[in-house]
Amino acid sequence: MVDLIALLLLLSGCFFIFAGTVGMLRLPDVFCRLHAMTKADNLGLLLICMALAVMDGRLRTTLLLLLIWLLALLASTVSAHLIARHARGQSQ
Amino acid sequence: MNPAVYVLVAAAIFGIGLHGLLVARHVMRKLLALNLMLSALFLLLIVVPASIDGRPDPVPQALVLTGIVIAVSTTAFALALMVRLFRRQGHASIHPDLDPTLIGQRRATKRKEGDR
Amino acid sequence: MTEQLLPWAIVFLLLNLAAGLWRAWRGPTAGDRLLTTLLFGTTSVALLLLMAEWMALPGIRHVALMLVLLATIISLAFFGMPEAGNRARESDDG
Amino acid sequence: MNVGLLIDLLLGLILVGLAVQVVLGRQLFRSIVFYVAFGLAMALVWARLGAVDLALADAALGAGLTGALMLAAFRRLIKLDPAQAVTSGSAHTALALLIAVLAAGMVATIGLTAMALESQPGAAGVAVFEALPATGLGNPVTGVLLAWRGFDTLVEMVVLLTAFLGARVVADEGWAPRSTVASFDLPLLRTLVAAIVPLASLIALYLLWIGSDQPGGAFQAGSVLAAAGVLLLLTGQLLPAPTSSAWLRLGLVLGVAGIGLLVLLPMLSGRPPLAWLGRGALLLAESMMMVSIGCTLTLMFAGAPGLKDGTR
Repeated sequence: MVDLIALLLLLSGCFFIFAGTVGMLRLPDVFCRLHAMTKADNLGLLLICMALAVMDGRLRTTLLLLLIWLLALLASTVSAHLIARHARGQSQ
Repeated sequence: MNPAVYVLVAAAIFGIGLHGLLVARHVMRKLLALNLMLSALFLLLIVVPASIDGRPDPVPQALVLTGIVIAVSTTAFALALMVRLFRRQGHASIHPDLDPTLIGQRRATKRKEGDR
Repeated sequence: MTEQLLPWAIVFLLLNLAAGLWRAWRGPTAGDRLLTTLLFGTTSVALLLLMAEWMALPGIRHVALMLVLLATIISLAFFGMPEAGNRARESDDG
Repeated sequence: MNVGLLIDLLLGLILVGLAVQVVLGRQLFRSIVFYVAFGLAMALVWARLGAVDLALADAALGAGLTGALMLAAFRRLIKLDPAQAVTSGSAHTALALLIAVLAAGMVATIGLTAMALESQPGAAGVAVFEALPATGLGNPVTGVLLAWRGFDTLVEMVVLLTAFLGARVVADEGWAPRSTVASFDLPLLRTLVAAIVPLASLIALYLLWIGSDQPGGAFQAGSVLAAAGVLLLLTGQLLPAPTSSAWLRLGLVLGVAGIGLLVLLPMLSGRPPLAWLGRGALLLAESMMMVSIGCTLTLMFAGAPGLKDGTR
């Protein structure tokens, strides 16, 4: 049962990161790509972290994965914001 | 874990880095190429020795760790030199036809050919 | 059953990274290229965590933690560039 | 075609692809961006090879610090003369290509032949694993770095100090008071600094503490401290200053002093290194090294002799 949950989480996590990559390749301009990618990658990372936490089972690892995800959230929001500012500066 | 793949990858990166080093004019490009060659050799140094019961050999690991730290410090020193070179020379490129001393000689040889 | 799937998930994410590489190669504007560093950041953190579980090396989670910490600092260092430098260079590439 | 080989091939492909983009990128800025991505990919390769200490070091130093140092230098060039800073171009001669291909072939043959040799029985690595329990350390790499080859680490700290002194002398009048501050001021940055800098120092101490038994140690911890220093410089909390305070100078020399004592004392007294001094001395020496690596790399990023508080 637990294994099934982990499997589902892992598959959906990979799917969302794939969705982010497809968004990056297909969408017309930088801002749409940025928009799609940041959201999809963060959600994908969350699901993968949850899958790994379920598989590993120890509380220490789960808390470490949670910290890594929160910092990844912070990192991607900051860099997405900066890329958008940079791109807007160019397009004027 | 197949070492042969990584040996070929390391050789390819070494070649690319050497090509970049020979071809690039801007000093920072040369530094980037040099760092590529360093990473390639570090990769070679770790992959070639046989791993001991599944774990990589600790002695080359320690050497490469020291190498990485020294690579960062030499890169930092080289960057400082580059900025000083840029301030004095007006550009940070190393190339024969940009080198003032050589330009003088070339102009002299051109004049000689012109007179003949 | 999920244990056998871990390496294939790693292969899948590596393919995503390769796709990001293609966008970086083709990407018309500078923003696209910087976009790929964002992709590289998040995907390589996910890759490291999967590797930590697959190869049973808990130390690799610390690598992911450090990468995430540094990703913010590097993107700040990238975008702290003076505007003149960016515009002067992007015009010919644009 | 097992999955391990597939992973290795893909990692190799990504690594070579990034290396090509670093060298052939038309703009310098673009090459630096790809060099940082190359550092990240190298960290992945080290993790895949099981060399976790190197993954930590390459992630922090290779991708993080080297990228930040190069961007800082690039920014100084742009500030001096925007037009000249970026003109690079390169003369693609066929000769260079030939030399590169031959060199790659040479490295490949060396690697493949060396791999074919079977390792001698008395190989150092095996000896390290056997003698490790005697030193009370769990992490063989730290064991090699501090116990058996401590002198090597001492020389390395001296190299780091000399590189900084050299950079300081060369960039004597080059630094500008606000040269490293990012060219925009966002409220976002202050909250970022308030969140990340304390966390980074906590992680640095954590890495230092687990260094003796798991992958980690003084170098990785020092580079995390340096990353926090770089963040402070980027957001203007710290500013480059013409004179360095006594504390900073002490911090710079601390590393050499710490590892020097740890290495030379046992050497003078002729006893085996760690067994005599014990783990406490090791931790003290490592924390001194961490502090000095952090100070040195931050100052190199600032490109100035000293630092002063930017908030006052």
